[in-house]
Amino acid sequence: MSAATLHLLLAAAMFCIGLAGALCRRNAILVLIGIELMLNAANLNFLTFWKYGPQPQPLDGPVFVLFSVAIAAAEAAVGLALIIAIHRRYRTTQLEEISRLRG
Amino acid sequence: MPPEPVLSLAFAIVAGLVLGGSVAAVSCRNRVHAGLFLAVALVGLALVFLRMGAEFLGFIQILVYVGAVAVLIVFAILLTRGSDSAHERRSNAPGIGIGLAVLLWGVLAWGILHRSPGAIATPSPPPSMAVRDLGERLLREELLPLQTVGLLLTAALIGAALIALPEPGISPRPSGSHGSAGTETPPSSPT
Amino acid sequence: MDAPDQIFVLLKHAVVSWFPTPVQPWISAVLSIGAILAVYPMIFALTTVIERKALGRIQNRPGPNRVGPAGFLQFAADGIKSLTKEDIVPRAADSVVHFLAPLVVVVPPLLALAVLPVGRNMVALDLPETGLLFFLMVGTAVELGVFMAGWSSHNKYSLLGAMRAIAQLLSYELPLLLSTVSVVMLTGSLSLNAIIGHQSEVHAGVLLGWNVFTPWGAAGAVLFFIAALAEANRSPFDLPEAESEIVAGYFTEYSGFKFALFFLGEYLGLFAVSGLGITLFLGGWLPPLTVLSWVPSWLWFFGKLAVLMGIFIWLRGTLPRLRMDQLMRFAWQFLLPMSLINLLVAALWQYSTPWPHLLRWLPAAILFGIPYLLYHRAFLRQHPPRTYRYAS
Amino acid sequence: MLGGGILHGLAVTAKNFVGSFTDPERLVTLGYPEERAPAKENARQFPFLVFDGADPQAGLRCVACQICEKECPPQCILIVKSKTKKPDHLGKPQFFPATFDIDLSVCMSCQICVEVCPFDAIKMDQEFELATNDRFEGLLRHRDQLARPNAHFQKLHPTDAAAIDARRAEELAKAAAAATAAAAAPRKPAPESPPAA
Repeated sequence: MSAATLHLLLAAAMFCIGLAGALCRRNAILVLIGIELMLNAANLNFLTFWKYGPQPQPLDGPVFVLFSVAIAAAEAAVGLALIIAIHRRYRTTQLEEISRLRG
Repeated sequence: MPPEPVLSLAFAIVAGLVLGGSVAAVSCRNRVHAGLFLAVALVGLALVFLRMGAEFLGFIQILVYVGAVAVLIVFAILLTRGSDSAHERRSNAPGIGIGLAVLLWGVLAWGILHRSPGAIATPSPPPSMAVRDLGERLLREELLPLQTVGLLLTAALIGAALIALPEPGISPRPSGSHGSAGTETPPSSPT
Repeated sequence: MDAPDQIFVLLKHAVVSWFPTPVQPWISAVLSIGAILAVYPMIFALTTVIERKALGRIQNRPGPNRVGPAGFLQFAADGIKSLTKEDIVPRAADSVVHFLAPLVVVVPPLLALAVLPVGRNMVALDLPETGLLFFLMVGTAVELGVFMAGWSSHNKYSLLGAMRAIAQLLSYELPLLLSTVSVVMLTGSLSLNAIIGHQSEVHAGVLLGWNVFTPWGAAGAVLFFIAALAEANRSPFDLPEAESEIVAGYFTEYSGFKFALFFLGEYLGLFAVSGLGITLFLGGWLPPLTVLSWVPSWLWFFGKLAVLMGIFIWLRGTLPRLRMDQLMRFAWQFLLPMSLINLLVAALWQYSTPWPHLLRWLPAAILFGIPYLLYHRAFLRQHPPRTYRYAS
Repeated sequence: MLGGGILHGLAVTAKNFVGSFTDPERLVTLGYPEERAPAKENARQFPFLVFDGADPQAGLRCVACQICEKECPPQCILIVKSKTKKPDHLGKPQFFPATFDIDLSVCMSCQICVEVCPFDAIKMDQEFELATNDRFEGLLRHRDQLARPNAHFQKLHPTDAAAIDARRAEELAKAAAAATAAAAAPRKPAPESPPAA
């Protein structure tokens, strides 16, 4: 088993843990935590392929990770702002209780 | 640099940090603990990056994720506190989500372990990631994406502030037995 | 010639060379770590005493003068007191997080101090690629520690302190980062040694090119040190631990040695961020004039640190604490725009290198002067001159 | 200008800082156990008993009239009258306190005992370093501990003491004159007025 395989397995495990969290938790912030984990697993994959993969462009992986980090930061900020706005409106962050549009 | 063993103790430790932190982050019933464990997992991931020689990205990872995102998350947890019950109720069917995730991991692991060897088998030694090269790359070839990201961050900053501002027309719904916590708006900051 | 300058470096090499080659890197690391662990806490101890004495003098009282000669052993008495006090953990506290929080507050400043060059060839951990980034990264970890302390104590004052701390630290991190970015922009390197090296060119025969002698450097230094005060929870930005409002803020529920750790962490953070400011703007261990280069370089660094501490103590004795909304408004409406303007000024400075010197200052003066006047007008509109009516 | 107030404040504190070194008027703090502020004449802490002469027993001015005991608002004085009598400074036999206790932990330094004493026997002391480990016995002052020579009183309250001493000397002279007159004249049962009427 190579280092690449290990890192890929780690990234996959992290992604799946994040997925499980995003699927099972009902609190919006905890779902956001799961999504963050999934994003970071993707970052790890980028770096793994940069480090251990064939390299058409020497810095593709890091550049990708850099953009992904920036976007994740924006996503977290907007997501948390949304959650706070929802909380102010509905007094809850439980996703299933925010159901006013349901017929 | 000496050839490192594939499964070194250091890797085991940081991988344990990442996986343990992740599992605890998604399974902890105490929400603040979940946020702190997220920080642990992200620090572990930064250590993985450092081990891979991506010094710059490892530091950026901690700067952004631990310094900003994790802190924002726990801050949001505190701001939205007091309205929900202290611990969230269990999901209706946690088994489905967990099962799906395990299944996915199985498929991915199978794919990773049985990939065609040619895809990765010839790891040419990666060039050391010089920050100067990264900067040159970002500001020459990736200038347009960089500007777009800058625009996105600015938009996110303004948008987050606007979303979190109290709406003038709508008074918050009368809370039940709980006090009105978290009507103050913190300035959200996407780093 | 450079014996006094390099005395510690030579000493370390001498000690290291006694040991067999395989363990030499370890010995070297241990010596460096030991030096950091010995020197900075000692400065911390002295600073606390001098601070109390200076604050006392500002308030026309002598300050601590009992323990030791002129009270200079007060820190020892305080240390013994805090060590022998009972370590109280509230029953409702989250004991694990409560235990970890002081460590998370103390360790990052120590790590940050490791990358600061305190003299020629004197840096414990030289990161040629990412020194500055490492420093900033380590600084952000403190936020989490503060939050952990405040939240785990299960005390409303602690929680309020933690919330204030997070809002404050996040807000002031932006001007701090942006004012360092201007330096990185003009140096072209994240290495702290390279930044100091960049400031060593000689102007007008005698004056060294400290960044603070340029328009963007001067403005950047002011912005940086304001933000640094806030990042270090120093007065007038000590809202997270405002004694008169929320007891001791996030460390209300800490006693004994853990309390001392918070105290230590706060001062170490202040030293670290001041040291960074010295490195970025005040020429690090460089002397201001070439004729003064016979003074050992490490003496310059610690001398500058002492001067900065004096100024911080002076500010603490002068300025009242801000209100939370003033704090936020100051960060987002003044510091942040000004540091963005500073980036522009730095860029203009870089591209106006061939211009005559006075002409280069002109755009900076305009770019800073106009917003300053606008702020002044806005301030006067919001706060017209007060008239006082006294009971006659 | 914006920020000018900060500079102004810095100037003020700097002036104070430097002034505390150069101007002794500014730094008024005394290093207490070594340096002491001179006692104010009218300062008072707790009462003591005045005696004349060298012997605290013989010279005690108190005649155990118990007025102070009755007047004391917190009731911190305990007086037990003696069975026998001893001559006072005029030679007249008077009772004296067999027991005179003041509980300093109860006393509130109101000085009423001093005001009401017709014999100038109880006065206020200025001793304030009374800390003790024993809050019962340590703060309970007995007659012999309370007795202080008149010289002590003269030192503490010179104006007051001079007036009292003058009056007492006058009384003594009057009494002496009366005694010589009585010795010269045929013996008359002229009752002497109380000394401090």
